[in-house]
Amino acid sequence: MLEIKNLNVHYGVIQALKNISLTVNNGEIVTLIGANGAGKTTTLRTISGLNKPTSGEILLEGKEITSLSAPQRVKLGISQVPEGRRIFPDMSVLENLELGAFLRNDKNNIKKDMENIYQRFPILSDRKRQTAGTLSGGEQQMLAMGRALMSRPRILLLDEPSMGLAPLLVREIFEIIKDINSTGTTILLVEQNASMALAIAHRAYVIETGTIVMSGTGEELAKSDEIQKAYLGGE
Amino acid sequence: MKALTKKNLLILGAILLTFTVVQGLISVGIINKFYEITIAMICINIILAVSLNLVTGFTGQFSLGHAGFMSIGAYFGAVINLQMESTGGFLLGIFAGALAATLVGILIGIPTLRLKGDYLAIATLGMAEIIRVVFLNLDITNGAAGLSGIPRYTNWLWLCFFTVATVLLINNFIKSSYGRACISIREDEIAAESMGINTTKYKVMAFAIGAFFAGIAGALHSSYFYFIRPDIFGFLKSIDILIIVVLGGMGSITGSILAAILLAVLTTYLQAFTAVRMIIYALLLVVIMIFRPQGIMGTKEISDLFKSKKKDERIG
Amino acid sequence: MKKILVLLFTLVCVVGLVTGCGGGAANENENDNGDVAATEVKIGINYELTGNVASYGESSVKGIMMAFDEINAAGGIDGMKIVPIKVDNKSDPAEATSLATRLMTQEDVVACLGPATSGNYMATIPVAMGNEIPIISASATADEGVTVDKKGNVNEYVFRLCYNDTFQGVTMANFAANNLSAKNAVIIQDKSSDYAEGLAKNFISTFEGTGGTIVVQEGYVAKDKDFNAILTKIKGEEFDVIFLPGYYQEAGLVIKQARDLGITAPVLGADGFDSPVLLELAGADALNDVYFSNHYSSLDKDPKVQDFIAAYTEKYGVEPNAFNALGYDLGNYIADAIKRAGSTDPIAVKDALAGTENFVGVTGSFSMGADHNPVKSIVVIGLKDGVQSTSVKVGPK
Amino acid sequence: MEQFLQQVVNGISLGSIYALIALGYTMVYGIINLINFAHGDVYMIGAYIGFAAITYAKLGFFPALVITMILCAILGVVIERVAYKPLRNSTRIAVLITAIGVSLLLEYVMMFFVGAEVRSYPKVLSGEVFHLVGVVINIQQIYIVVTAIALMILLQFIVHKTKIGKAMRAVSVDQDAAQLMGIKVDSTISYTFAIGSAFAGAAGVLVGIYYNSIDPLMGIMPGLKAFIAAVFGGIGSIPGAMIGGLSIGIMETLVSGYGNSMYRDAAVFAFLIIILILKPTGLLGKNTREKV
Amino acid sequence: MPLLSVDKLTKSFGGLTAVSNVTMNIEKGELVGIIGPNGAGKTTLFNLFTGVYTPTSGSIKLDSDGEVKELGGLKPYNVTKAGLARTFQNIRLFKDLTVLDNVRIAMHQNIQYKLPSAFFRFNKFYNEEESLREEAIKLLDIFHLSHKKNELAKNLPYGEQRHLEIARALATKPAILLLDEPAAGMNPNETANLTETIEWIRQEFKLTILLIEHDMSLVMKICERIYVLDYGMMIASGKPAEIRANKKVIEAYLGEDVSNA
Repeated sequence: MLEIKNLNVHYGVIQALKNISLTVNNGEIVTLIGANGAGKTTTLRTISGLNKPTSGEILLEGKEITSLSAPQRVKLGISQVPEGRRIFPDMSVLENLELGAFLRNDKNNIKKDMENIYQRFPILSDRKRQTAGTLSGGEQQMLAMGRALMSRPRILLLDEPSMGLAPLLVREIFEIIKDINSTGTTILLVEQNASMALAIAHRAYVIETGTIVMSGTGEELAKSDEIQKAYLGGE
Repeated sequence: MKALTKKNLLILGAILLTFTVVQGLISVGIINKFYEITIAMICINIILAVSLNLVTGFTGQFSLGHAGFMSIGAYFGAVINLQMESTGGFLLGIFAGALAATLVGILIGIPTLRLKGDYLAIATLGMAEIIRVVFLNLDITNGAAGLSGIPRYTNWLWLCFFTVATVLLINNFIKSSYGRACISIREDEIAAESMGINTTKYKVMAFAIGAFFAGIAGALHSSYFYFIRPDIFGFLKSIDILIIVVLGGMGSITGSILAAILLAVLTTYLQAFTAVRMIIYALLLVVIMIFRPQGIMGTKEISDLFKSKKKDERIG
Repeated sequence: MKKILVLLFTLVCVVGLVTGCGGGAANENENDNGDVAATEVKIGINYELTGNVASYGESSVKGIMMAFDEINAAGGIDGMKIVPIKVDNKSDPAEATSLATRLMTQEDVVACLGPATSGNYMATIPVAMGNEIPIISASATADEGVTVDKKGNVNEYVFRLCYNDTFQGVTMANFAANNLSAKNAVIIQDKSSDYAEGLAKNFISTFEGTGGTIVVQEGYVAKDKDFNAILTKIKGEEFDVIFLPGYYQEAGLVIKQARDLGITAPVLGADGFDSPVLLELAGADALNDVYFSNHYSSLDKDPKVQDFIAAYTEKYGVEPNAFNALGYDLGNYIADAIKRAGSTDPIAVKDALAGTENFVGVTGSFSMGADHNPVKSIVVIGLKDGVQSTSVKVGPK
Repeated sequence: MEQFLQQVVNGISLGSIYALIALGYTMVYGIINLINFAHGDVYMIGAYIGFAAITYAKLGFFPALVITMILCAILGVVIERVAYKPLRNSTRIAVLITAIGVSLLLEYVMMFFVGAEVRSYPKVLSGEVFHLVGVVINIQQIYIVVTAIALMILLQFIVHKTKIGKAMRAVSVDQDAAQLMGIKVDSTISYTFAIGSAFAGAAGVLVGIYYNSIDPLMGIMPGLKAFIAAVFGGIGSIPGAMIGGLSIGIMETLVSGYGNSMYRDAAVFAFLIIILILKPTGLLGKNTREKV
Repeated sequence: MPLLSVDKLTKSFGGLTAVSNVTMNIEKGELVGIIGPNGAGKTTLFNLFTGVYTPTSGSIKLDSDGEVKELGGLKPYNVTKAGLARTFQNIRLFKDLTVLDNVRIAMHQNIQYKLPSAFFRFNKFYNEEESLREEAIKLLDIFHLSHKKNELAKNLPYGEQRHLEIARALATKPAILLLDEPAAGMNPNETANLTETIEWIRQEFKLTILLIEHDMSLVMKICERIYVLDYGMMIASGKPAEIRANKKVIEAYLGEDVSNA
């Protein structure tokens, strides 16, 4: 579904991504794990069009989208839940969700989707009229995900959904991710909570200082020594 | 004496040479009175631009009120000069003006420099406007009618002296540890504070030094152009100075000097196109900013250009 | 790519502007030829064409150019064409100094006209004195520091065609006290203008001398549009007359807003009122009981006045104001002086200017006084429904 | 008391105009953090467009107002596209200087074409005067206040109820996140300029009619005051701009009416500085904290 | 008394409590790590220590040679003067300045010459600037950066930027060094290198070091003690081995599933 070939990204003179290639197949959950600053977020931002690559290709269902703008990519079905959630704090929950459907004109379906989102995240339904900035961290994460789903994405890019959340909430969020995936949405998940991410991912890539150093199924990687060492500090 | 390095002697020589050559050309009349005025404008603008550059370009504090400090110097200079028509009075006026401007700079700086970016800009603009309104309503400044008949003591000797002094002193300051502290505020205020730098103190210091030299420029101005009134130090004047700084490159002293010269030459040339000169000037401003937003020199100095060239050659 | 478009666009604009409007400049260069000096006479025009007081400069220059065009069309001054060299001092005194120097040292002008406002004019006085080239202004009215320096010496090369602020201020104060029997006056003055400042000062001292009282003194600055606040404030006071030293741009609005608020007291002003724009701004209804001092009245049956008004209206499509008329006289006056001097030597011209006797102009006939101020009479004009209905002539001091 | 009420009426009329101009400032600043110095000049151009529409095309008040708003909107978009967009990634000071350049350009192009002389406005509204408990109210004042309020309500509607309004709000908070919603940042910025400029144009026409006097440099001071109003109200906040505009208007009349009119501008600036020092983000502005 | 004692420190922004009731003690010479998931309040804690934020309640006391100083609420530059220096999570070098200037700026607080010397370049100025320069280069040498002293900081590779930031912090002559994710963005080699450097400077400068880190290999290897923060609260503290075995920690930070696996 999504294919990235030899992607290079620079910030000024610093090269953030070095020849990254990865694929996400239809219906999969693929996770990209790595330390802070390894280039996970940059990868996602380049896929969604917020960063421009120096070289390389991004293909969506075989179609080259490298030169498209971020809004055009949204239209094609790429939706990103950015790191730190980035909800619009001064707007109400409802308005945030409406913005998620910004490019859509099918009013009835939007309404239906909104109902679905409220079902999936009942708390959002209760807080419909509240300004989003007053929500708790977990609620904001749910709102950000709901908002992204409002564009009816074919592939959902999630950037550190567990960040700053209490363990209980993290588990809940991961359940929701699994659930979203089960209804047919492909997911590319960036996480530093490697164990949780590997547990739900079909496949995984490990990124280190801008380079993919390992890939495999979630289970394989979870058991690998390197991962244990890097993330759990085992000797 | 470490001050007597070869480099410094060279600079001193160059200054003396420039002074003598220009003085010679003036006395034999090759530089006529009109070009003399252009030179005076250039010198005054250099002082203004370099001093504003210290505040805006090096310390990163966006000020739109430089003309306010200039007007303080101008009025102190004029009032004293009108009372004491002598070179002594002239010099006294300059230093009184510069000190008064410094004092006002400190008074204004302490509360307003807590503001950042555009807010600071608008606050400094407001301060300059308040200064202007005060001058407009004072008796000693003769209100809107302004002060006329100010004796002209400003000449090439003094212009050269004060311009060179301004450039050298500000350059010395910037290249000292104090100057580096100021620059670090521009680069990253939070990091600077974490490195033990009292940012408020250095912002006010830069502001006060900038005001001091702007005061000198103002006093030189009033003693050269015979006549001052409050509205010539309005916010458009502040913007004129800012334009020189930005055009030359924020954080480049040689850039400010070059831009001051360039703009003076440009306005002199444009004087022939009476009807459209402001239009052309405005267009040029927009175009230059679109094509070279960092100004002529960026943050580089002329000496840097030579250095980097040499390095390139070595690599090649 | 976009940047290149912007650049091209700009280039086209600049080239267009320079070629389209730089015609004057090109001619100037052609005329720089020294040999042809005998057939032409260069006169500097140093006025405020941009900046705060551009409208006064622009108006003056229109009048001057009209005079020069007429003279050149009639064959010039003794066969010499007048070549005006027009520069814009941006309403900035330093720029005025610089340009005066440029005109006198680079362009070799015989004399310089302008600037229009006293401050800018004063800034050029040392230049004229230093270069021994006469300067004349038709509208620099400041009492001190213009034609006579602070020590009381006459500035040899400095002249003006208008009376100073004292004359107008005193005249209007007397008019208020004698003709309108006013006891209490309110002053609303343009605080940003030296002209208004001078008028106010003289009005106050004379009016108080007649036993009158100044009830309130309010100020505004040029380009203000809203005077309701100060008018509302003075509405609550007892007064017989409002003295409004300033220019028509604001005076028109002050009068309109005053009348709208129900203030009916007579309004007095000076020659700064004289412009058709005053009527446009204030409206005919508001312009009753408005009196101002001026150089001439359009009621004047003198054919010179009527011809000028007709010719000016034809040339520029609008009726002339005081600046236009003074500019016109200024153009004719300098031409007359050069003719009488019989030479383009600035010193000879200066002497001719100083020796002027009974020059007949639109703005009145005058002789040049020993202090280089014109000796001429003043007219106090009364408006009824916006139209000049009365005029009282007051002789020179 | 009557006098005070009268002063308040005067202040509200003046303040409505500041508020209309301030709205454009606040919107543009909110979205791209630019003090659009040319905004005051768009207001001036608006006054001239209205002048032309009424004088030469013989239009009435409302058609002239609408045409002015449309043309000013276009002007605003052109300014943004030509002068500001190429500088999207430059330093703020470079953009600011560009804005000053555009401002000078508009002023002097106008001066070149129409001259520096003030012009009086053709009469399209009667100057009839009401007396209400001793307070004099001009019909034109009513028009100004009503038009201003109507436009502000319209703006509130646009910003809160329409798609483009939501896009504007989203872009002003977080450009990246807005893009992820499928919002085109560039066109949203253009819309913002269009709306802000249209409002400035409307203010220009209203001023022309009310004060009956326009000139090419008329935009400088009101532009500055309106910016102060925007900062005072909390830049980026639409209700803030309205409150700021009205406050500055009323404050000016009160300083003139009860203090010294010569210190009116100084008082406004002093007040602004005090507000900035006490509450750096203005009355309704939000605090943004730099991440460390 | 410990060198740094933190007592019931709390910081809330609006309704959100970012750091809640944190108490910790750092002895002189210790190397202590603070771990916890992203958003757990670690950086906020550093910002409280260094004066960027003012505590809502609680105290931070520094014992400098028997003299106890309250750091809470001090301005950052006063905290630095008191002897705390830091690096930043997302590198905050003076990017457009040279490597040398970055270090020299940090040395400014110890400068002796006065303003007139700066303006007129009296001998004092030359002497002191010379020794300042030498000292700065000596420091850069330690980090193998002296050959790049005239490069702009932004042109250094990432790893060297991290090193430079530490060098800059050391230039303020601190008693305690706070490192905010020093290994972020480094590859294992670089991280290993950094680990050695940290150990070495600790010996060489007799420093007390407090570090936030995600890279467990680094934390577990060099830290003598570890505090674990979650949701703004301190949930555990102890030796690396203890932490690794702590159930709460595993649950919050390492993830439950893996610990079961």
